[in-house]
Amino acid sequence: MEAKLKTSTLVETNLTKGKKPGALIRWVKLLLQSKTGTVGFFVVLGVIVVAIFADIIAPHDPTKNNLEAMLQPPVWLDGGTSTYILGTDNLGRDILSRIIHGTRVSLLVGVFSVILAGIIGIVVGIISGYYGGIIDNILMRIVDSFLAIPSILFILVVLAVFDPSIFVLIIVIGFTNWVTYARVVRSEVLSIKEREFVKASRSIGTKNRTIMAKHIFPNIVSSFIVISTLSVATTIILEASLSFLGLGIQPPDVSWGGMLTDGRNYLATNWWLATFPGIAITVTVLGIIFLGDWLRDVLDPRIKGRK
Amino acid sequence: MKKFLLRRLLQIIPVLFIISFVVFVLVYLAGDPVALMLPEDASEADREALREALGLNEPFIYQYFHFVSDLITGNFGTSFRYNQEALPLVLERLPATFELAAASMVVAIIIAIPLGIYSARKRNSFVDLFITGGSVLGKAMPNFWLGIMLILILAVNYQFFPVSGRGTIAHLVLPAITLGTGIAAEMTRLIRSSMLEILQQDYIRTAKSKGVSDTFVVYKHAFRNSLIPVVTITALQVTHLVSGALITETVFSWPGLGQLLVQAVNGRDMAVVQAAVFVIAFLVIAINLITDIVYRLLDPRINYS
Amino acid sequence: MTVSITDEYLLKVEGLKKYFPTSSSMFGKTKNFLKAVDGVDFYVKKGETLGIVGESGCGKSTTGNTIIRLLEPTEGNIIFEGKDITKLSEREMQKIRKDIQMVFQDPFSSLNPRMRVFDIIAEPLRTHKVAKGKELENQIYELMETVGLDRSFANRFPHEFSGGQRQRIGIARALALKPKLIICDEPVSALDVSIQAQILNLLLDLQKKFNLTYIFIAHGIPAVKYISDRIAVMYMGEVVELASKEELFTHTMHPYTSGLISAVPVPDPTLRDRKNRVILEDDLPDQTNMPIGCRFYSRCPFATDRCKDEKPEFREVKENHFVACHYPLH
Amino acid sequence: GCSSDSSSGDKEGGNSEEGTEKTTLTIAQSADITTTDPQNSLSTTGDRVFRNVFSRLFYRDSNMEIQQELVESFESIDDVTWHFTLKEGVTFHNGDPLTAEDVKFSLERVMNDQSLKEYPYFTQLAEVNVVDDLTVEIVTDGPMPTILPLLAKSGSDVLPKKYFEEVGLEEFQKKPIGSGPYKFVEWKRDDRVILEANEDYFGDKPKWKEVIVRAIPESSTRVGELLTGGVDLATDIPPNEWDRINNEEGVSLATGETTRVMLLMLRHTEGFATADPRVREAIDLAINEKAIVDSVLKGTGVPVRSRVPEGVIGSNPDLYNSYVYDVEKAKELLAEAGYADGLEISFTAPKGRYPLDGEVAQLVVSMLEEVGIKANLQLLESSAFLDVYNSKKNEDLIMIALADGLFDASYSLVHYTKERAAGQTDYFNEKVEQLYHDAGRNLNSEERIKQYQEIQAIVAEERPHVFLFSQNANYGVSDKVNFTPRLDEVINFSDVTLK
Amino acid sequence: MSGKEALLEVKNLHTYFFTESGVVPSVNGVTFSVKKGETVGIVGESGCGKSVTSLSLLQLVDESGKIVEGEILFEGEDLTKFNKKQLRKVRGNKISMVFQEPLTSLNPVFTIGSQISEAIRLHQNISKEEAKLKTIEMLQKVGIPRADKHYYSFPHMLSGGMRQRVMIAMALSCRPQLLIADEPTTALDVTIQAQILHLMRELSQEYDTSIILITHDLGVVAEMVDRVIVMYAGQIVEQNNVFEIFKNPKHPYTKGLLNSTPKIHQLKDQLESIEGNVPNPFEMPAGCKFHPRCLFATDMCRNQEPPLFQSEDGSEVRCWLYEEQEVNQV
Ligand SMILES: Nc1ncnc2c1ncn2[C@@H]1O[C@H](COP(=O)(O)OP(=O)(O)OP(=O)(O)O)[C@@H](O)[C@H]1O
Ligand SMILES: Nc1ncnc2c1ncn2[C@@H]1O[C@H](COP(=O)(O)OP(=O)(O)OP(=O)(O)O)[C@@H](O)[C@H]1O
Ligand SMILES: [Mg+2]
Ligand SMILES: [Mg+2]
Repeated sequence: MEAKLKTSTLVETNLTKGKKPGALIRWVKLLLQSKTGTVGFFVVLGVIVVAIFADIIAPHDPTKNNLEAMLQPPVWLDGGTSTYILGTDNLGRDILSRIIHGTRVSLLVGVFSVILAGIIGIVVGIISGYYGGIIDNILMRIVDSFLAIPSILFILVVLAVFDPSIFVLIIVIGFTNWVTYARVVRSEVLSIKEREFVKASRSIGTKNRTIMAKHIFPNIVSSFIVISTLSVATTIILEASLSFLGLGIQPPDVSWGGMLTDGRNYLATNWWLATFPGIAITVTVLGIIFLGDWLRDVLDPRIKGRK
Repeated sequence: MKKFLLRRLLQIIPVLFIISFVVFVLVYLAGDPVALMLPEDASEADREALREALGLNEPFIYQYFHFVSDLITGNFGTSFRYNQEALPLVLERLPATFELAAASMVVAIIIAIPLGIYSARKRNSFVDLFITGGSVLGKAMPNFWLGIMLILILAVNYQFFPVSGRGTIAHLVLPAITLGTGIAAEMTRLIRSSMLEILQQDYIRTAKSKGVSDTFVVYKHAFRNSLIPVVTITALQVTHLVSGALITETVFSWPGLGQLLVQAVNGRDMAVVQAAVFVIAFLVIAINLITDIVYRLLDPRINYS
Repeated sequence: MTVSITDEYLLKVEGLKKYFPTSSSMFGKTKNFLKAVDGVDFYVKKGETLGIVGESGCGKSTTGNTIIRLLEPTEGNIIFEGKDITKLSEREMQKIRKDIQMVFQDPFSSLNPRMRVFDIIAEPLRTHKVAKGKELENQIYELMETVGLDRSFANRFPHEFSGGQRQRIGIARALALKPKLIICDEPVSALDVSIQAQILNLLLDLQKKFNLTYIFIAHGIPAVKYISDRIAVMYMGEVVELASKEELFTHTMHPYTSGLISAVPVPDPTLRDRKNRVILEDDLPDQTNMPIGCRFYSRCPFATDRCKDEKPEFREVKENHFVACHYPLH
Repeated sequence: GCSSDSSSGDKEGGNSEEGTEKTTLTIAQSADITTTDPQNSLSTTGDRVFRNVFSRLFYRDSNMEIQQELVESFESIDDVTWHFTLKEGVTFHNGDPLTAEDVKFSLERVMNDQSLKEYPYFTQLAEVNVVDDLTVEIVTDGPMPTILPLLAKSGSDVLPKKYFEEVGLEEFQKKPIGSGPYKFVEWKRDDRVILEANEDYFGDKPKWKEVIVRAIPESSTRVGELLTGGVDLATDIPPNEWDRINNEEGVSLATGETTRVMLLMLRHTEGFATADPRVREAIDLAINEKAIVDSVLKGTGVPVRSRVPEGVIGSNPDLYNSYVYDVEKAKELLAEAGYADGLEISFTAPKGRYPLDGEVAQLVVSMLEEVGIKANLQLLESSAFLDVYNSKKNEDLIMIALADGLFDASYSLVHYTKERAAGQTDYFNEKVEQLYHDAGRNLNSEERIKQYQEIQAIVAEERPHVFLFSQNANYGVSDKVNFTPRLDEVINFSDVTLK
Repeated sequence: MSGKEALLEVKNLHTYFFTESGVVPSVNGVTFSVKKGETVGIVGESGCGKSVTSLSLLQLVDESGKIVEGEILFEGEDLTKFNKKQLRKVRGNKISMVFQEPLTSLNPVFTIGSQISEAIRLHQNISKEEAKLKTIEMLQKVGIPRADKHYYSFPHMLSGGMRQRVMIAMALSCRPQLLIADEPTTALDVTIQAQILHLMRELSQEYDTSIILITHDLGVVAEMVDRVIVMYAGQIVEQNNVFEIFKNPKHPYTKGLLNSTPKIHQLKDQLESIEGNVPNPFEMPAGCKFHPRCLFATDMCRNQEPPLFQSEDGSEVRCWLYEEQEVNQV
């Protein structure tokens, strides 16, 4: 028996063969495997770069009007000039520069409101799912209530009171959208807390707070990332809708939604006013959704496990 | 089932209570409606008189208490704008919005089910990519933009459909497409992923091993199962439908709840906002309850006792 | 590996019960309970292995989880090293937790997929502040080698391992605090036979090396028989028979045990037509509404009216051979 | 839904190209009426409906001259007492005769019920007495030069006393009854108001069998309806839609002036930069009103230097169609005032309340920037804007458009009195105060006009308000009908005629 | 071996999966046959290609899996050449399958009755009523009590054993010539397993159905089958009659499997495990695929893949150790 035991505890090495590639290279590989993922990644990267360097990239001051050059068509149409590549709007402002600057608002509002909503949602979701019982009951009734009020209504009423600045938009969208996260996170937590590694940790005597932070949280992060990317996309569109109702970002700040809204009245005659910001929104949202879909695929342990 | 229903019904009470509080705080924050009720040239004294008459000078708690006790007696207050009780104003709009919502759902279902299923069956094919791209596009287009484009092209240029208003079935087409497209986009993606999941289940293999044809496997064995998540999530989207209706109705001057709400919010006609939020919340809760029951019918595994 | 009688009990379980409420009516009057564990008595001596077998759902895991207070017992005493731990506060319990560790069934779900092997094994050491820094590192590498894992694996994630390797990680984690008792809840059920043997042998090896005491839970009798000194057979929340391994297999007393044993397929085709096989019907009573008499009544080939009406007592029929049956077979 | 029955009428109303004589007029407005109570509405959209359903003692013709409507003859007994004799044989839509009792009831209602929106305009009336069936006596609280304009103004509509008292307000709102050329049929909120011809109307026979007034808030949709023949007349066409209308056969654009003037209010309050007259002048000089009108408004507007536009009693022709613009001088003035290195001020403006208001505000900002004034623009949605305005939270600059409902300068110029300006512009000028007070009780209309004109001249120099332009109203009109806009923006349906 | 004709002949079957990370050769040249009335067992560790082999027979592998080479002759006709319609006629009718997970293999939203009668109606031109009667008859046959009531039960209302009986009823409802059972009892308790195996044996005798029984439990094999096929890494490594295999295993892998199986009928036993793990499909060793785990590996094994040596008695083994002794090579 002694001999047998020796061999049975032999170090297993067949997995050590071939050193694992670095994390970065692995992610690049995973990314390149998916066409849509690659497209999404580069679109999002591009949008972020544009947002950061808007001041450098934009050829004109986005708020500077030029009454001599009102409603100029894009460069490739009759009457267009290369000064205004994508044409000008009804105040003679450069559409390209406005789109470039609008990237900032759209991303800021999209990303930060999602982060805010995510933080609240994750905390509530984890607590509710992990402790269950009366705490869960109370929190879920609050969530139910919020879910029953269309969030746009909520946002409308709040924006009617506070000026719709970027900051206010982020706060109000964040504070209304957390419920979705809370729901999703809670249901994930319910299944994760039954997994044996949580039991294992409890059996050691780990504190609840530590379990939530070290075992539960990391395991919901990936599904959070997936829904949050989608949410960023939805928020960009939401900002446009709010602009339509007169409650989006107000000039002189430039947002895609605002451009789209102001330009809608010119769709029949000067189509470029609304079309280019529309394309910017669509491409960005598409990019984000593609990236999200890809993330869902690569972050899903089932799918990863299968390979 | 009885117990389940009873429990769900009891849960509605605290939910409505929380909603009442949230709504009241919102309305309270929204501040003074008096400014909007009087002309630009009205004097401060006129405004003060009106404020007093409306009881807006009372303290918060007192106002909230009043609000709740009024609610319990079914009194949602009087619309400043219409000078009329708020609740009938809201209820009067429900048929129009229902009509639009139902038609949009039909549009969405007509688009989403075949596309979603096809896309799942031909996963990663060119057509699948195309459908996925299309559904993302459908999601990325703001409702008002799509609505205006539809009017420009289908109503003004080609005159296939009337431009706006409510009336015949023809009037319903464009708004329903506008509102339905976004839902369809979401639903297509949902059906696709849910079908993909289901098509990998063991019982699909069992059905195939019995000699069931592929089409039958998809439509009989897989589809019904894939509907379960679709129904639940679609029910959760009811509030999104309301949001969409808000905009679509404005574009098409559809005399529904959405338009009423937009104008009530813009005009700070808070009694109407309150009544509408309550009615919508109530509907959402009711729809979710119905969904749970449908869910149970679709999925016999769930036992609510 | 026999244990002398004079060895003290490490663990003694008396009348342990764990009920799960299944439905609470609106006004809290009538409550239904699922009696997952319903009055279990046994003891475990230092250095021995107590096997617990039984069909799925008979309460094996619940018993294990209750001993380590993952579940609060409904009733009964759990005496560990002479101290009743059912009454301890969470803080006092913390000390005991160091001495009792668990190895879980599912090698896939018992390791946090987002944690590296190093951190998984380090968790108990960190929680109980046993070691830090370099010392912690050394201890972990040592543990990994003990269970047959190369230390170069420390930075990997669980999904990069095979089932057998993952189970080794789980064992390393359980060993980290040098516990006195390890509860193994079906540690080999999810593994292939060849890997099963690796793990069983590893457990035996470790037991020798560290003088460990095991409670080994499984529904597969062969594995339990291989590793255990004494075996408890559970049925519907109760222990129906408890004896040393040799005794249990040579002088099976409870009809359930004999049914269980004879149901195990024998890897020897020459024995396939062996006689006196008992095939038990799967006519199980409702677990929330147990019969008053013997719970095995409905499936027992030897049942009488007495079995139906009178609950058999769990008694020591022979020295160190306990059984709960009115008509023991031997 | 309960929708199908209403549709048929609409279709025919809009597109009656089927050869039969067109008998339905369809009008699209940018907003719905909010009530059917003519005394509780101040909106132009409401007025357009009420004007055709109710009648008043007087009315304004298309030249804004006051004419007798229900009144056969009238005389002024003394400074404060008036007698009006009503026309004979006038009936309400329900057949009841219209008598002095109805006039008394209607005027007393609006004089006494504070909750009515028209109430503030009627505070000068002291008593209404019935002399006989067809004679009413009105007593004012002092000499009242504006009594006839008031009786021709919205809110003076005569309601049927008997019917109103019988059914009560609630019922009355569901089925309002007047004595105008059109009878109320149905109101579907946020959709349409349907009226039909009143064959028993005491004046000229109504021209249309049916009139439908639709509410279409989205301007491109409104234009779409016009282009496809869904409506015959669409109001509030913003300049950006003009090309669409001009490029299309069968529709054209009609532009008319209004009394609405877009202006900036400047704080005179101590501590604000705008308290310095040089800064105020610099602001006025920095803004090229003409350029704004010509560019964004495409010429539909008139630069003005007064709040009282042409066509309103008391207007000052010197200040109409005039503006000051001198960037260099503005810079000098700023330098003099000590702002050579630039000046930062706050600027509140509405967005979506008036046509292209947001754009105008942004232009103003960039023009101010030219002279070194950095205006921090706060564009607010309509109600938030009104909140700031009404609660007097406006700081240096606030932009607003104000109209004159009475067609009398007294209505507008009250803003320059101490009491009214308090907290808003904090403007005060002894002379203006005196002139305004005198004019208010002056029954000599020529002298009165002089007084008002003088006020305007002073204001144009002292600039509590910097005026931008008087707005035009733009209508899209189908070629099937003739339509001429009026200064008061009201539409008499019978004035719209078939071509 | 009996002289009965072969019902199924699988020749040089290769099934590969074309995944994003590369081609997985899950079944790599498998050749075997099943005679009428014969029960053939396929054993091997997890992932060795047992399920893929069986799914390939009816072409039920996932979309990404393709039969890249080989013939599957059933009653002399090559199933790989069949079009979809022809295949459907065979599926469930002439060849039917029972899967491992009885819960997930039944559609949760349809009653068990409708699922069985669907199978019957697909292949027999009978009315709904008749199909229902037949279904109830089948349910009775597999020992479901109150079959007419349970006709309307949903899968989740039944216990695991009952569900597996339903699966068997469904599979046998059209009296197939061949039943493929992929680990039909792995998810069940031993007591239930005994019942199910017993049932399968009885029914196959009654209907004269051939069975391919896939399992990793050597005990089950020993109890049930006539002939055993041992698979490793997508290939057959040994094939022989059941008595021979247990008495005299040839391939080191087979020996290893036997030695690592705990035996309940011997009081004292020792387990020997096979070291290491099943190779990763992307890192298949050169030469004999088993050599890294083989105690007898030579240089030859490391470099050259052994063919399947066939001996006179019909047994086959893929190992260089038997080179000299063998007569034929396949
Ligand atoms: N948290 C719980 N709530 C309610 N019932 C439970 C809970 N945990 C276990 N049970 C029930 O208690 C009974 C015993 O469960 P337990 O997990 O102890 O069985 P087991 O013998 O370990 O079975 P297995 O072999 O399947 O692991 C089962 O009927 C189970 O459904
Ligand atoms: N859909 C698939 N895509 C890619 N690879 C697959 C797929 N299905 C199976 N495989 C691979 O084929 C190989 C054989 O799998 P198979 O399911 O036949 O194993 P098995 O012997 O039945 O194992 P088990 O005992 O676990 O059922 C495995 O390596 C598996 O990873
Ligand atoms: Mg268990
Ligand atoms: Mg398998």
